[in-house]
Amino acid sequence: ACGDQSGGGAGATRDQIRAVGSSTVYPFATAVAELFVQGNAGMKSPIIESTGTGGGMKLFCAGVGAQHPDIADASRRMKKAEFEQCAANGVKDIIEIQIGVDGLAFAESKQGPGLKLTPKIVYEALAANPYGKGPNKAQTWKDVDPSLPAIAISVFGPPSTSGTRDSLAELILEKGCQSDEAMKALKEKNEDEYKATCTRVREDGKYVDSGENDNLIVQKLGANPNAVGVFGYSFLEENKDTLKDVPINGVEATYETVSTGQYPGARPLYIYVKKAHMTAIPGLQGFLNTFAANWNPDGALTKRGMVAAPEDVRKKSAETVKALTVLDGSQLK
Amino acid sequence: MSTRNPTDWKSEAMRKRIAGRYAAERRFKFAGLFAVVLSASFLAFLLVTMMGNGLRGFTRTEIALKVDFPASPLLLDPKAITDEALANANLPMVTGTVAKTALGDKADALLSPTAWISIRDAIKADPTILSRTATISVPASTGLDLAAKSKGSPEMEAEVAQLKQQGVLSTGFNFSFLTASDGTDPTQVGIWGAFKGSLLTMLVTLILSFPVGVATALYLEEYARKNWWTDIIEVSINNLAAVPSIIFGLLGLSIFLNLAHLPRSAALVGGMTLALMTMPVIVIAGRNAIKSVPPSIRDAALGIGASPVQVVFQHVLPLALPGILTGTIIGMARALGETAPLLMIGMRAFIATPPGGVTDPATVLPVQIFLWSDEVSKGFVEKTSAAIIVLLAFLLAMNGLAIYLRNKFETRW
Amino acid sequence: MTGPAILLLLAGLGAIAWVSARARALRLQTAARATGRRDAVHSLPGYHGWYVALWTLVPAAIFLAIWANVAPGLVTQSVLADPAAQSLPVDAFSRSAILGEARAIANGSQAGAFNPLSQGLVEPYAQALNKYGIAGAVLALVLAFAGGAFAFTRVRPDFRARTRVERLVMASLLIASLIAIITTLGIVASLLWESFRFFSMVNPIDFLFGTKWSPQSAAMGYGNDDAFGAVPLFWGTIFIGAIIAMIVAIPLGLMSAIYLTQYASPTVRKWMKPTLEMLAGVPTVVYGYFAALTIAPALRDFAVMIGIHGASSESALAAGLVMGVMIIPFVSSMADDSIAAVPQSMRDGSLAMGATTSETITRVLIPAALPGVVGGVLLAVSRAIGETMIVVMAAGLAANLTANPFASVTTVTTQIVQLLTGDQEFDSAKTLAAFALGLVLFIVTLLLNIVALRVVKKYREAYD
Amino acid sequence: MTEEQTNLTIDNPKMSARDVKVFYGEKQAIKGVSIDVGMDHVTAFIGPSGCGKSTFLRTLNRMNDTVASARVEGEITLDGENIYAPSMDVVQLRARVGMVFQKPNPFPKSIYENIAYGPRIHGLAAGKADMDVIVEKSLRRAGLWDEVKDRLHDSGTALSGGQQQRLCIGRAIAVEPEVILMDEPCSALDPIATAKIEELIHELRGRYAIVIVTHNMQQAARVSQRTAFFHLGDLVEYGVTSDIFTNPRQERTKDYITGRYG
Amino acid sequence: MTEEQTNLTIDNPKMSARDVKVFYGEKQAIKGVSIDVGMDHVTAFIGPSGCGKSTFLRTLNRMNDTVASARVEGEITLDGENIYAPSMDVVQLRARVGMVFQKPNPFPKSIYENIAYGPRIHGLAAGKADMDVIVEKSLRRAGLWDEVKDRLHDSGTALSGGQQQRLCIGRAIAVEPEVILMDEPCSALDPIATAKIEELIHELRGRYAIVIVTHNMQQAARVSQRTAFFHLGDLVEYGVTSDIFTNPRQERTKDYITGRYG
Ligand SMILES: Nc1ncnc2c1ncn2[C@@H]1O[C@H](COP(=O)(O)OP(=O)(O)OP(=O)(O)O)[C@@H](O)[C@H]1O
Ligand SMILES: Nc1ncnc2c1ncn2[C@@H]1O[C@H](COP(=O)(O)OP(=O)(O)OP(=O)(O)O)[C@@H](O)[C@H]1O
Ligand SMILES: [Mg+2]
Ligand SMILES: [Mg+2]
Ligand SMILES: O=P([O-])([O-])[O-]
Repeated sequence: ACGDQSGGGAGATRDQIRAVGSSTVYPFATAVAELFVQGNAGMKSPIIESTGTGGGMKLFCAGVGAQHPDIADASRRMKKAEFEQCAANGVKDIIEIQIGVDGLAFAESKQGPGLKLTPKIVYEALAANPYGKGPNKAQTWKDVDPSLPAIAISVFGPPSTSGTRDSLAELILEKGCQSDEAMKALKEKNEDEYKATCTRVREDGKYVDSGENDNLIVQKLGANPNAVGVFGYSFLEENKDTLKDVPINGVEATYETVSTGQYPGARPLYIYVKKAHMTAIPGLQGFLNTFAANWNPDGALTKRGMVAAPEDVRKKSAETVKALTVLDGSQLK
Repeated sequence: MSTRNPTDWKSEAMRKRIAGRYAAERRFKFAGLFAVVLSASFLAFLLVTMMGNGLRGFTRTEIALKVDFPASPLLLDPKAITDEALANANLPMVTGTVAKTALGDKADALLSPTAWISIRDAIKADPTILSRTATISVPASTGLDLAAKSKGSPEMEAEVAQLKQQGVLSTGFNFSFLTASDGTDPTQVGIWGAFKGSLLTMLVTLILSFPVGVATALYLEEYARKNWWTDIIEVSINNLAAVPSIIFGLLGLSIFLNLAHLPRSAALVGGMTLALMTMPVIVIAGRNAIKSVPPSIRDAALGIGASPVQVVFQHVLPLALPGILTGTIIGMARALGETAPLLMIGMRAFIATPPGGVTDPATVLPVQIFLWSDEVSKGFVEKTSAAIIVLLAFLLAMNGLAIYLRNKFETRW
Repeated sequence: MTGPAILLLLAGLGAIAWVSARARALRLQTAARATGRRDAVHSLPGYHGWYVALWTLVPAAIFLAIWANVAPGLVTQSVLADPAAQSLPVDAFSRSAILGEARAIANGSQAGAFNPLSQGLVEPYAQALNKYGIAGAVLALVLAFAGGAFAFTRVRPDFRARTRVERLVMASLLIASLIAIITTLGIVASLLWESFRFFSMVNPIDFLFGTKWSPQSAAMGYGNDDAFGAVPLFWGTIFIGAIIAMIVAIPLGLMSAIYLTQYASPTVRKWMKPTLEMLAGVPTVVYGYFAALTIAPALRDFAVMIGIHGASSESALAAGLVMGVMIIPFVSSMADDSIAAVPQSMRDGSLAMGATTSETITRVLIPAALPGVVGGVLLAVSRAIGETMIVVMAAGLAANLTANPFASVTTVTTQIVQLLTGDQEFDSAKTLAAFALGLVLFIVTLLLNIVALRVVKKYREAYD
Repeated sequence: MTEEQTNLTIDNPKMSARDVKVFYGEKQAIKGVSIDVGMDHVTAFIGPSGCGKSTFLRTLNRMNDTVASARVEGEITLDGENIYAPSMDVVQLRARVGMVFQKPNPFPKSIYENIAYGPRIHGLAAGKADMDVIVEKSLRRAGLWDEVKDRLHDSGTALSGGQQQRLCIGRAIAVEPEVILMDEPCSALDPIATAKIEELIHELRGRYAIVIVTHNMQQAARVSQRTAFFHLGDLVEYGVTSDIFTNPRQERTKDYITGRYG
Repeated sequence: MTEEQTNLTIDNPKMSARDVKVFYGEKQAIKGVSIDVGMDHVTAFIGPSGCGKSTFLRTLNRMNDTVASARVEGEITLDGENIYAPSMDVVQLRARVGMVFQKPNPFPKSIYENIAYGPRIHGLAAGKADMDVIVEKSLRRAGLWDEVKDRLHDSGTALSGGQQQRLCIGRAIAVEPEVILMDEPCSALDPIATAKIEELIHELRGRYAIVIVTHNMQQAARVSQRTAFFHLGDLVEYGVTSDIFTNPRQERTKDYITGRYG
């Protein structure tokens, strides 16, 4: 007799698309959502939640049905454990689409000393236990590399709980670590110890966990001219008036270098879609098409500060959208 | 019995002592005044800073764009202007072309990407303009907007100067900020959706937490026998107040979403979760208020044959109401500003349409503020502050009624 | 019949029941009073009205609540029995999506069909909805009538309607107070299982007494040893929330309350009290920015100036100070109310002894108002413990075990939020640690509250 | 009962107490009191300050229930019904056994509302006009009407001490209880007001059972027909007032009423 | 002054009031009273309930300041100093002019702390032992010591009405003020306790100026040497007590003391 919006009955449905996940992909996803509504009169606006990649995966993999999201945004690839969790909950056919690239930028205040870094320097400055030779004693950049000024090391970066921090570890720290041959050997021998040595960040205040708010890091850099900040490339781009780039390996973070992967801190961005929802949720296909129409270099993706993927990747993704090819879990780590 | 003489109040020692007590009294009073002034000046500082940044968020820069409709590549029949026709007319592209003719190659950088919406609305309002040249005010791009209002990039400042010379630039009150919802372009976003979300959420919170909180306080203070059982209830309520809000989010997630299958991101669930969090505050404040009603009042009423329920609802409750309302005010204020538990139940989300009811997806003001504060575009800085001003206005309005009632009920006896 | 209509109808029935029962009671009582025996009449006629109205409404409402949960299932079943349902896909979700759409169209909340299959089901749906809707309405009305009639026959002058109605009031008050218990249990339950899993990975002793908190190590798979020592977090929580913030909030809040109730003119009080209450409502992001960008750098510069080593741009002091400001209203408003409620005769008694106002306040009013003052302080501490945004932005996330207020520390709640909202993994100790932290925090605050309860009981000075 | 006692049987007592003991926590305030209160006469309780008069009075309408530390033993009946029985409706009991407290405790409401409250909750007035009549009559009987008739809507707490006391008397009689317990109703009253209250008591006698606590022997002698003398929690002597005052049987009573005590 | 008045000059008065008017909001409660209070005699204020005795008493140590609606006009001096002068030290004034209120208002503290409160804030005790002496002496003088000596650390609010009243008297005299204002100090007391308080008053006379409000003519006659009769806010007659009671000059006074009033 009463309303039945409780959704408890067998006939639960939803007429809105729901996406959850990465805060990095969020700006692009929202832009796509907006364009989707503009291009499809009568469609309800998709709901994009910013939960972080891991949180999004957890929700995404909880099951198939109206109460579970259709799409997971991710600033890294799905992990094997997550894929298995999905499968366990009946989320079998998952479509993986790479939508673009993000750069992990290093920046300092315009008044800053103009540091020039390499993954090796960053690693030696930030590792908790560089090359497994005992606690990091470097106090200034000069301690790490004599060519650098004697300025106290101070890096504002993502907290250990964030996906962006994983990227920092993977893209920069591990590379710096592997400059040492012994470490490469260690990787083969003892993966755990290798990880600990190569990705663990010092906790003595030189590296400052700064929460998820990148604007705050930008502002803090303004107040601390000698500090270096690590955050999404788009924030560097937007704040060029107060910040300047810290080149890595002599490569500046620019649109081109990130897009081509020449810049070391580039990482791919994905969305994951449940195939089972394609037929049940109105407009889902159209939404994916809108993604595809906007991830080109002149599309909404770049307007929102991200970088378009190389052409071949885009092509492959476009095909996935069309054919709804499902992900083969065995390639995941 | 030994007798003592009257104290010599005029003696030098006594005089000195009293002078000292007066000094202490003055210090104490000054400390009180100082505390009030200091607290108020913190607030004033915050408010002034926010106003400074935020008031600009209520205005926007517009460019008067001359559109020669007959000459434009727009294919629209003035007699059949429907939403669908407008949606299919590819207005964004047409706007781009028109802007290029009017403003030159930099038009893209000068106009908001959503400028075409203004043109669409103009056509909708008066289809006859399709047959002539019309001047339509469209929002400027974020860069231009910033440059026009305060500090922008040098290029944009130059553009501003030039456009001003042409007399096409104007800054006016941004009505769409009060009527629109979340979006991706700072010139186009509005606070209405989040505002409505907060309104609905707070409504649910109030409807649930106030009666339950007051009822609990009454039960514990007036009826429950004082034994271990009431001690347990008391301690667990006090303890609930200390539970981090995100844990209420976890609870809401597992009970309201996973168990009861209520809709995700809905004001209903948000309100219920926040109600759990607000209730202890109301209970604690309420109990204290009830405790401070003198027992002689209860005796008087019981003595003429009032039932315990009548004593409570006709005497104790009215006298305790100011204190209960204080608890409600601070509890609701906290609920209004809360973001963490709402994340767990899906309210930290991009929601571009205002909710129609408590079961529709919604976000709330503090979440909107949080989301905007994390946006890349600098145009969002002033929008964030403007949203904070709206939140404070909401807070004031919400508390206004409670404060009015509190002042009304407050009596000293 | 639609939901609102039936509710309206029931409300109408309730009103009729109230009016007629009240009228009948009044008539009977007038007659009974004439006999002169006082106990011939027990309750006011209004109570009889409520008694009958409640019997009319409550059973029907309970039935409707149950029906609302049962009926959709019945409707769906009868639709599935329809031949048109044979063509539905087997896949459960698509199937329910189509059914849901058909229902939405049938009850008019959606105009057109996205899926062609659902169009065929609209008709059966409309029929089934109608059928069960009417059935529910009829049953509810029957219940309402039956309940009302039963109660109506009991209306007699000496019937104890007031006692019955009050019993219901009492029961609802009791139930309300149980919500707190249920919530508490719910919280414990939602923390317990995951905490248990956490403690099967990490030794509880290490967790409770370890002094190194470094969840990144666990996150990156270098094992759980030496990664989950929660002591620095608890220390940080106490340092920021219970020490620094309270050093700000208690004096400012209490003194403000005292000034406003005892010294300021009523008009000033009327305006200042709500003004200060705004401090509690300013969103924490605002405080966070204020703390991180204005207070923290200033404090660091100050610390460097006076030569303190290890001054960081994220400091416990910055976060604590700003948090203290935020919770001033918790102390000030609750203390204000309690002090204002102390009877005037207590003040008079003290003033007449030649006490100054400040002596009267500190020696008579505050002790008498103690429960309220302590209640406010406890609420304030609770709020401070639960705060995250300010800590993240101004005190950093580094778990240092230090008493240096210029150093960066972090709190339990902050870590819980970071762990729960950051990049989580399903089974890693890192995510589960959030639950364990929550549980331990819960237990610690519980113990503190028990102590506080004892203390207040002991020192309270009850007036009358 | 620890002491030998005058045996005073009353046929058909309105209230009777049997071996009532009251404890405040550990401390025993009433040590086993048995007494009968009838309709036809006013009973006065006298005794030195702190001897338990108020405490005993409060047991008669179960007001001691509201003191957390108080505990009552023994049996008290009203019209033969045990008022401490679980089946007893305490609310109705208190409506039937009205009370005027020792410390005047007006509600922080208007004078009118103070009086009207009782009749309203017991449904004694048929309407506004009826209520006005009740209020006026009660205030008149309490001897307060002339002083407050122009300010019925001022607060009851803004009255003088004696006025508050009379307001509380008016409030108690407004509900027309069967038994009226008055704890020093005239303590704050001048002789004229006192006379009015005594007149009221005379007027009520016969229709109501009345118990009055007083420190004023003359008053006890004037208004009461039975007097009970309490001392240190004991009911030392209970008898016909004239007997007690002229011919007390107990030494302690004699000492007290002749002022030789202490 | 609206009425002709007995002219009673006192040399060297301790306190004197000149044309004092008190208003509660619009309502005038005291209509212009002039009176002198000396050290050598006890002054009694008598008059019907609500006539303004308490109100006037409260003007003498400025306790009316605490009633928001109250407004005082006229001049009152203590040892020749105007107590309403801005330079007046109200704290010292109230310490010098002690007060016992009509409704007992013990602090919600222990009995001991109730008494010790005043001496402590005024620094009258040299130490714990000294304080114990003061507490005992004050309680003894108030006639309460024997009843409470075993429970000095129980709450003052858990006393009987009369005990509370004596506690408040003890509290007031513990600071040894120069003037003592007592508003019906014996209203809740039995004859024996009353006698003790009256004894106390006798004992204090000469060294302290004492004003006592009472409804008990006998008491006024017993303890006072000067009597002031108030009526409807007027000071109708002020004179030597024996004169007033035997030979009142005003018709109203006569009516009142002979009980023929009203
Ligand atoms: N706070 C107040 N506000 C308004 N009117 C008041 C207030 N206090 C007393 N009054 C009025 O002032 C008049 C004098 O009151 P006051 O208390 O002085 O009388 P009193 O002589 O002490 O009487 P009693 O013997 O009954 O105590 C009375 O009419 C009383 O109602
Ligand atoms: N709430 C209480 N808690 C503990 N003891 C109490 C309480 N109330 C009264 N008493 C004690 O019980 C005894 C009897 O008190 P009660 O009030 O009955 O005396 P009373 O005869 O009315 O005296 P009074 O004439 O002074 O009013 C006294 O010793 C008193 O101190
Ligand atoms: Mg008594
Ligand atoms: Mg008086
Ligand atoms: O939100 P993330 O992109 O850091 O997972």
